This record gives sequence, C-alpha cells and structure tokens, in this order.
Amino acid sequence: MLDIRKDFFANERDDNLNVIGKGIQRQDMPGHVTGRSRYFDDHAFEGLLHLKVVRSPHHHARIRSIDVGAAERAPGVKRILRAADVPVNKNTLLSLINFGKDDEPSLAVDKVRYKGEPVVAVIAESEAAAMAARKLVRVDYDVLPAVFDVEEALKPGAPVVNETYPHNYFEYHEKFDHQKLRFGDTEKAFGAADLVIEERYQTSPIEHAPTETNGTIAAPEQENRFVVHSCAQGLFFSLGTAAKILDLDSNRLHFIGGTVGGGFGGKVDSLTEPLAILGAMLTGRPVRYVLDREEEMLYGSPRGAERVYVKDGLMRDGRIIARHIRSYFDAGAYTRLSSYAAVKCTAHVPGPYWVPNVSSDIYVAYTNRCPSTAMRGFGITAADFALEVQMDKLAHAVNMDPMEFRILNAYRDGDMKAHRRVAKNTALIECVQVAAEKARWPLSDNARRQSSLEGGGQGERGQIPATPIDQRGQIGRPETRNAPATQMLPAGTMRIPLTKQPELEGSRDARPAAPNVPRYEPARPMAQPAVQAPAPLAPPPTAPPSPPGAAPPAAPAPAAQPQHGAMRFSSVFGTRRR
Amino acid sequence: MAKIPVQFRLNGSDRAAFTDAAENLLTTLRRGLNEFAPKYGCGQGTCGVCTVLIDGEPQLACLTLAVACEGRHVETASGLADGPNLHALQVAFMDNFAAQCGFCTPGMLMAARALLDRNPSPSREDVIEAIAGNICRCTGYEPIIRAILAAAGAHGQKRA
Amino acid sequence: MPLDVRVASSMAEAAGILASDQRTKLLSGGTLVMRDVNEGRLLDGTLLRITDPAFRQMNTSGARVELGAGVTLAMVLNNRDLAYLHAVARAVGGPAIRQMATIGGNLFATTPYGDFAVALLALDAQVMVQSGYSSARAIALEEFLNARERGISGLVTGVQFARPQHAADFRFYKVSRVKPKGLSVMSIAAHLPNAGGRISQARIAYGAMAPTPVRARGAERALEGKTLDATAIQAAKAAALEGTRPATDAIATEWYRREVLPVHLGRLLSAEGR
Amino acid sequence: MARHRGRGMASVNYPIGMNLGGDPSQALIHSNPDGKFTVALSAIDLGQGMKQVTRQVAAETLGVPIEDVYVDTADSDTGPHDMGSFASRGTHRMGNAVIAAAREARGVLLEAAAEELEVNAADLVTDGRGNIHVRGAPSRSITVRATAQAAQFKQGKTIAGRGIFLIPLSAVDPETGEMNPNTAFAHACLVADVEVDDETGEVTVLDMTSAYELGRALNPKMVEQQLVGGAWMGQSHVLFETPEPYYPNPDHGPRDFNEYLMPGPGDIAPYSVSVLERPAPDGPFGGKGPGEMCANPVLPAVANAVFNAVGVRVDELPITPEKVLRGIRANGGARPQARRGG
Repeated sequence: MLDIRKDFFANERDDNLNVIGKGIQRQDMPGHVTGRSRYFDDHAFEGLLHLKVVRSPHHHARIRSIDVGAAERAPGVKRILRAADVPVNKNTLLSLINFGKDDEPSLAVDKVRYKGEPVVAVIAESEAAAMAARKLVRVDYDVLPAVFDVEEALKPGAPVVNETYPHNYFEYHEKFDHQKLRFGDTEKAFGAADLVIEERYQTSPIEHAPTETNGTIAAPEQENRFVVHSCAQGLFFSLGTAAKILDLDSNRLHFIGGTVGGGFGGKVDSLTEPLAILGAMLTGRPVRYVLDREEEMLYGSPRGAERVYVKDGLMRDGRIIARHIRSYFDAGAYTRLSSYAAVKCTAHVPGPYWVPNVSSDIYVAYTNRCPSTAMRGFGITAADFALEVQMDKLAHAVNMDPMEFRILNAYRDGDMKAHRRVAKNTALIECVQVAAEKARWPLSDNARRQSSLEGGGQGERGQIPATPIDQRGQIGRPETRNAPATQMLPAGTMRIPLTKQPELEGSRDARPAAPNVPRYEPARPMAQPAVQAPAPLAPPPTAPPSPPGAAPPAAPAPAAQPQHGAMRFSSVFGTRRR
Repeated sequence: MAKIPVQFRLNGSDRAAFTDAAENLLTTLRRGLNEFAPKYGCGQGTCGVCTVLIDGEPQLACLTLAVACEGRHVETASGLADGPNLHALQVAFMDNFAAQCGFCTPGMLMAARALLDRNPSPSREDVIEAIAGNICRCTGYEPIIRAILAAAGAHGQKRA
Repeated sequence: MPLDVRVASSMAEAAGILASDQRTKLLSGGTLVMRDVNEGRLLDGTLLRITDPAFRQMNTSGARVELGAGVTLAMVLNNRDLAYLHAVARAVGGPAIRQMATIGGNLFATTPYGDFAVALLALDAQVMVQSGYSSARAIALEEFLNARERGISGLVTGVQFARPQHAADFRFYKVSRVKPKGLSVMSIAAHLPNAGGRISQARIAYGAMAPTPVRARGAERALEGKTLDATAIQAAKAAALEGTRPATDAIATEWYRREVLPVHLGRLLSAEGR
Repeated sequence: MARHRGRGMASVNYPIGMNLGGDPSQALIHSNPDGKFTVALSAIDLGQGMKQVTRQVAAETLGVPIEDVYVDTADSDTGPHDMGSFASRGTHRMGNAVIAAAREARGVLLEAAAEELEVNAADLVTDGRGNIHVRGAPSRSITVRATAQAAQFKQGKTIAGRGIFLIPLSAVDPETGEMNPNTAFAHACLVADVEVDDETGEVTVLDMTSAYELGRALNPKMVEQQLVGGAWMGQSHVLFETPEPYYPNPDHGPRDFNEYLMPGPGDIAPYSVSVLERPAPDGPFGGKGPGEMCANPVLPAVANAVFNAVGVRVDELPITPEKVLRGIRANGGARPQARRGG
C-alpha cells in the first residue's frame, strides 16, 4: 500500500539513523486495543452532575425574556446557568494571540445569531433530569430576518449578523473588508492573454464527526483549584480560554487531556470547558458537559463553506500568465478561526505553480449559521479543490495533458512566490512524475526530464515584479470596492522584514545537528529589495466618501515598524481587542 | 428517584449495580461500574462504539435497557485479553496499525469478535458486513479489515 | 415522574396495559424507543417490556408464515425457511442493530427507515393487532400503514403472510449511498407470481417514496398478465411513479428519487439489481 | 444502462505549521536514576500519533533505545506550554522542541559519562543500544544506566533538558499580502479512477494512486495511517459529506451517522502511495507532517475523473448523484472524454 522512494533527493538525506524512519509500534496502541486508553469521559467521579444547554430554535432572533423558574424547581436540578453567571461572557478564540475582537458569548445575552446557539445551561443529578428540566425553560423571541449566503451578507442593507462586525465581514488591518494579495499586474496580463477563463467553485460545510463528541468533566480539586478532563486539541489554548472567560488565574485550572477520540479541528473551540468549570465552581461538585451526537452534528462548529472565483490568463502554449482569486469564507455567526484561515489561504495563492502576475481578495463573511472553525486542511482544502479543477479545465482549453500542464507550470526552487518570498525545498514535479509512473499515465520525455532543482528562479521567475496597489474595499465604504489602483510599487519592493531565525533553546551538545533555521533569500538584486514606506492611505471611514472613481487624497504615511519575535498579532493585523 | 438493582456477569465476573428504570446499559457500565471500554458515541445506535456482546451476541449498549440484562453475560473489550495474553484480534489490530485515535477500537473489536466466534474464516465481504455498523473516522477502514482477516488467519493456525 | 419500566408476561396483559394507559410505550427491540429516551424526547411515562415467548415465535415451515412482532432481524437471518427474506434483513443496520431490531418495530419506522415493512407489503402481509384483552385481529399491512400516520392503537403481536410459491418470485432491491449499509434512497420489493410464464397478482412496494411504504399500483397493473419481457418492463417503468410522494431529506431530494425510481425498478425487474 | 470509467489527477502542496509562526512549543525531558527517560509535553494525540513521533525524535536525539523513552502528555501541571495540535504543526514545531530538550539532556548525559570515563565529552558517542563510548574505541564505554546512576548519586547532575521552538511571528502587508509564511511545504500528486452510472449519477471510486513528498517519513507506518485515512476522508468530502446538504439553504441537516453520509467499509477503493523524502531544512530530522494535506488532492482528482468519465463538471461539493445526473441531462447524455493510460 505504501512504499518509500529513497532514490529521490538521496543526497539531501542521511538515512543512517537509529529509530527515525522506522515503522515502530505506537506508544498508545496497547491502550487502544485493550480499552484502557483514558479519554476525557473515562473518569469516575462521586456525585457527578450533568449539564445540558437550552439552544436557540431560531436562526436569528432577539431574546425578549427568559423564565427558568419551572426548570429550577424541577426534580434533580442543582443549578441553572444564565448569561449573567458567566464572568467574562464575550470572547474570541484568537484573543489569546491578540487577533480579532471578542465577539462570541458563552451563553446568548440579548440576541441569538444561529439556530442552536446556547442560551441557558441546566445542571442536574442525571442527564434525564437535565433534559427534562431543559424543556421547562421558557424563552420568548422576536424572530429577525436572517442571511445565509456569503455574498448576500456583504451587500449593504443585509441583516446585521454580529454587531461586533456590523458590516458582516471580518476587518483586516483596521482598514479593509478583506485580505489582499498583489503581485505583478494581473489586469494588464489578462489583456495580454490568449485565453481568459473565470470559474466559480463552491464547497460545502463539513462536520468533523469525530467518534468522540466534544465534552468536558470539571471538578473541584484540593487547594481550591479545578481539575478539568478535556478533549481540547490545544490544552493551553483551552486552559487560557477558560481562564479568561471565568476570570481565573491560569494556575487555578488543572487541565488533563492529550488522549482524544478524533478532532480534525473540531476540538479547538473550547466550547464545553468554560461552562463545565463554571458549573463546578457554582455547585461545588463535578460537572460533566458532553454534546450528544445530534448537537455535535448540527451545532458543533463545522468546516466552513467557501466560495471561490478563479480567473486565469492563459497562453496557447499552456503558460498561465495571470491568476486572480476572489473567495469568501462562510464564518457563520462568529469569527472563531476563520479570520486566520483567510490569511493562510492568501499565502497559498496561486497554488504550487509559478505565475508571474497574481492577485487575490479573500473575504470572511458572517451569516446566520453555526460558526465554522478549523478543520484538517484549513484554508487550503477548498482552494485546492478550486485551483486543481481549474487547472484541469485550463489544460483542456489548450488541449494539453493535465500532468504535462502541471509540470509546465510547476514552481521550482528559486522561484518567487506571490507573497514575495523565494520558494525552496520544492518537489511538485517529482510527485507528478512518480504518480504518473505508478498510474501508467504516459508522460513525454521532456516532462520526465524536468526537475524541481533546475530552471527555477531564472530571469523574471526569481523577481518581484512592479505591482499596482489599491485601496479597494475600505471598511464601511462599499463604494470603494471598485476603486482604481492608487500607486505602482516598483519591482523588488519588500515591506516586511525577513523573519529572524527561530528561537531554539537547549544548548550544549549539537549532535545530532540542530535543524537548520528557515531562511528566506531576498529577491536577487535586479532591483535592490528596499524596504519602502507604505502607500498613501485613503481617508478613514469617518471622512466624507470621495466620489467613485476619484483617487482618494493622500494622507501622511506611517513609517514601517521594526519587527521582532515578541511582536503581537495586533501589530500584524491591527485588530487589538476592544 | 428510586434506583433499581441489576445483576449480570461482566467479562466473567458477577457484578451488581443500581440503575434508573430506563437507564441504558452503556450508562450503567460506564457510570455505575466504571467499565470504560465501551464508549459513548451517539446514543442513537448509529456509530457502534458501544458494541458489547450479550450472551455472545453483538448488541449496542446505548440502546439496551440495563434492567433487561439481569442475569445475562455482558462482554466488553476489557475482557478480550486472557489475563496478560492479548486476543488474536488485539494482536492483529496492533500489527496492522488498525487504530489511530482508538475511540472506535473497543466496539470494532467486539464486532469482529462476534464475527470470528460465528465464522472463523470470513471472507473480506463477511468482514465488511460485520463492521458495517461501526464508524471509524480515522483509518479509512482498510487497516481494520486487514487486521480482522489476519486475526482469522491466526485463529485458523491455532486450530490447525 | 421519570420513566419507569413494566414487564408483561403475556401479550394479553401487555395489550391491556397499553389500552389502559396512553403514557405507556411498548419497548420492543429498543432501537427506536431507547434513542428517544437517550435524546430526551421520551422523558416520562412507562416503557413496557414483553417476556411472552409467543412475542418472539416464528412459524415458517408452512404455506402461511407467522412471525411474532418481537422476532428480530437476526432471527430472520438465522432461519433457513426465510431465505427469500435474508437480503431484506441484511439491508437493515449492522449485526448489532439486527440483533435488537424487531419486525414489529420496523412497521413503525418512519421513512427512509422501514425496509422490512416494504418487503412485507409486497408479500401482502397481515398485521395482527390486539386491542385491550380482546383477541388479536388481522389488518392488511397497507391499511395498517395508512392508519399509522393517524396513530395506531393496540398491540402489534405479529405478522402473517403466504409464503411465496417460488423464492425466485420475490425480489428486493435497496438503493443507498453508503455501502454496505445506509439509509434508503429508496427500496423496492416485488412479488411476481407467475402462472404459465405470465405474471399474475404482481405486488410491488416502495420504501422512501412516500411517508410510509406504498404499493406501486401502476407498475403492478402494467405487469399483470404479461411475460416479464422488455416491453412489460418498459410499461412498468412508465407507470412507476403512480402513487408516490417522495420527500427531500438529508439523503436525496424528491426530484432525484422521482428521476431514478423507474431506472431502479427496471433494474430490479430485469434482475440487473446489485 | 451504461457505466463509464474516468481518470483524473491533481497536484498540491501544503504549508506546515501555523502559517505566520508565533506558535511556540515547549518540551521537558528528564531521566530516572537508571537512565530511563520521560518526555513531558502538552501536545495532544488525536490519533495522529503525537506521542509516538515525539518519542522517536527524543530517542534518536538522546541516542538511546526507543523503549527507554516514554512520552507523558498532556497535563497542564507537568507539561510545559504548547499551542496545540492543529495546522500540521505537531511534528514540525513540537518535534523541534523535543530535539532541543533532548540535546540539552544528552549534553549532561555525555558530560557525566565523560567524568566517569575520564575523557572529553566531545569525544563520546552513543550507540543507540544503551551504551556510550569513546569515538573509535568501543571498548572504552559505559552504559547509559551506569552513567545516570553516577550522575544522580555521585556527581549530583540532573540529566534533563528543556526546549522550545518558536518561529517568530510574521507581519502581513495590508496592501500586497507580503508575509513570511511557513518555510516547510509538503507536496503530492494523486490519480483517481472512477466509474459513473449515467442513469443514476452514482460515482464509484475504483482506485487511487499517489505520490507524496513529506520531508522525512519519521515513522512510515504512521505516515501510511495518515495518508490512507486521509484519502478516505477526501473521498468522503468530495462525494458524500455535508451537514447542510442543500447549502446555503440550512434545512435537512443530518442528525446522526445514518443521515450524515460517509463512505462505508464497502466503499473503499484500493490505494497505492509512494513517499518521497526531501527533508525540510527546518523540520525535525527533515520531517514535515502529512496530517492535514492527505485529503486535499482527492477532492479535485475525483472531480476531474468524473468529468473525464461523463463530461460533467460539478464545481459544487459534494458531487452527489443528483448533481452528476443533472449535468448529464443538461449535456443531453454522457460525454466520455479521452482515456489516459492506466
């Protein structure tokens, strides 16, 4: 089923190692086959209580009133949790790295923004008692109009999903309604292309569907701390999130996890930990909060749907000379991690190919559906579906074999990527060659002769081209979405300093050799890479909108800040928490 | 809520627990008897991670009334090994790297055990049929199918 | 007032309890009721278990087949006389589900579940329903299924049907997205008795093509008295949709079910069915 | 009825680790007095094999047998900070942190051995079987066990190490998207063979073949687990899965594993993979991390194979029988494309 082709890149490897590279049995396998592996739910507690949440039946509604009286009096009920019981009832996951504004409550306050949003939590002696009491909670709603389509959501006048982002999009750099990528002059190149092909792709949401549903058991521990058996994919991520929401010092929490029944990205959100711990704090007893399967399927955050428009300029000989991507991440009602995926996707454009002119506009849109989150291949999977189906269509359009077409356009060591860094350690061509050989898919001698190690970075392949930049899509100013380019960045322009080498603590003996550090070679000095001042900014949204078409007046340009390892995300994205 | 006593054999030893009237066997095993090998995956009968043997037949603990198990023999993955000696299926699952997160493994093993008890030399189709009610989200099933076929082979050799 | 559980040692006792207390639900195999309990849809009242051996009795050797409502699909699979129903039983759940799921329960399974009922409908089965302490009365399955939407009262004690003259006269075909086991896009059962090379009294039933299993009257008419040749099959396909009311659900749309029903019926009749 | 065969391919790359860096991982390693090592982490094993891969990295770096190392994760009281197991960062980031910690522990180990053997620590090597000896003179040796006992009870040394790995955070230029994203990229090319039923639109995956370049395959068996399971998940994504079957219409959401469609054990296709190893300059022993990317090429490869089989482009996932059938109808029937080898 799997073989290793040691004949490739052999001179780049020392295969004389002791245990690395050997198919040694997993440390955790004996536990798995004997049923002894301990997952979060496999812990016995005396007096265990069970937590169930009351969820919104509406996609979008104002909460008029909540009456928990009958539920509180129901048999077996120990405590009802309401929004007011949550110490810090507004959070966004990436606030831990200072990226994005707090926008999501643990329990809904004035409004529900998606069907299934938690409103009230019931804690009782048994799951049955909690479920019975849950039915007694009375919530009155005023139903509001909802929006489900990403492009509809971005139109002026669409229902406002999430007041923290009142225009239904995540705000990048406190400046734009999307994340930009600009490399060369795509518009001009489309004009020069033999063929221009634009297509629309749509992926669906995907449920992570781990066989173990999300859940937590939290219990008071000695020394006035709380032990938390968690299924989190990021132990300290979840600990930090819980500490913030519960306004506790991190050392009051003792998180135990690490053995998780599948995650695939669906156990990053830390939705069950804070409420379970809060329950343990307020009842003084162990509290278990586990999503049932229907909750996991319908209200556990999915991989978000993505809509991707790909526009390519193609020459008859098969060379792609321009690629523009416009895509929309469907974040659902809250940000969670979608904001980060869009940036990861931006760095991935145009895929593993060298294209001289590339641009993209990537939006994160809010809709009235369950918030989406990370999933296996986050930010890349949908783009790859779109790009690789597009590649098949392009090959078809110029009547080329799709494998030959990939090899012709493949990126190679030394090529300049669209995010203005030099590619290295590439191997796409070799993968295509080996797959073709295995599948007995005929390749030309010329295609079989190609190599990732040769031909990359030659001439313009290694250069950063002159690039027109624009101020389109300013926050709160939809009329700027079609504004013209405002400035031409000279060839070779770099504004972001190269990352310094990784911190790698642990000294003394250097054997075996420490991993090399990532090094980005700057563009070869055709035009000396110079750190330039940013382009003139458009006036802030508060200023009167300039008439469409008119170039915005110039404003003083802030000098580029020096970068260092300790830099906060806030300085990356300019979205410090409010 | 008045609790009801229930007694049954669990992996060969007599156990007793107090349950709620309508409590399912999975809850009784996990919360009443601290037998954590069978997992909760859905409570719907759609995932198979709670598969146990009752009087030798595969059943889903989450859909089985605990009080209905009075006097019967319940077997879980914890009882598969003979003391320190692993069952042929456990060895085959290890050899074939047939688990990743491991959460479906206890149920998968019991479904396979039920198959091999009835049919010591199953075909690939028999194996696929036997695990059709057990969801695995990690492995793509192929390593599990291979492991069960390998275990059947090992069984055969033992008998021969 | 959480759920409690009662045990009835005879069917009469069970029927009496069900008649006297609306809040009592019969717990047969548990695959339907226990899920409702686990997910909090069924929170109070009484679950009734039946220990009467007759509830799980099978008479399968004679011309008239009698199956207790408590007979499980695993029991069907283990019974050689019922070989013509094995493909149907195997189409339901995995081995563990079949160990629990009962024929009686399958009569109450809502679409797209209930494949066994589809087969029974094609076999013109009678459902034995006992109300109170009176003795059980036979209701045609078709009538029973129509009444089911309105909510049936009484205890289903079993089903009866005439064993097919030739096993080959009975065919079953389930279309599902997932292999080897999955919910029905649709299922089709056909009993095509054949007299002197001509079909007489054809009975065809569909699953997942309406809120309950339904007869394919159009197709039945088209085949009546015909030899099962290309022309007859064409005619049956042309009339396949009569009486269907498919739904759109997570598995397929109404449009798709309508579009492919004739295709799959044709494959069943021409024995191309997988 | 007609069933048409089709073939499609796709080639992809994948960035390893949190895209912009700024995602530290820490590791601690210590030895018992008899030279058995424990690695304390806060990494998560979701099934991807985090415990075993870090165990192998630690054993290799320390120069001791694998059975002399166990990994203990994740307990926030004993394990140091780690961002978590996502973005294919585990092997790359935590692997490097473990190397750093193991190097430090190994340094003390060799110093202690040097003191016992009265040689220079720089002249010592480990044989990976529990012995330390002078380079070129295997007879002048001491066991790891004896060394650890001497360090603990005679020399008063802690054979322990701490490590962190952090790629400093990169800024992103608002106007050009210029950034310093990951430096390690894995690569793949996958060929899918399918069969399409032109009367029902049903797609069957018959076979998959691929080549993956993953840096060094730290444990080929676990790489195989990821690639095989990932290919199944890709097949699932492209043909079956979604919690919103009629997106963006939110109705008819599946509630269980019967309604939520995924390929069953009867749907899986034969799959053959070749792995290429071009070590990542900054990866632990060149390792990259196959966990996330292994589903990605399957989606477009199957979509392209469906086109090759019947001439229908389905650009909206999942590729359901209904979408394929509607496409065939719109084209006035199946339009098989040119076959490609195989």
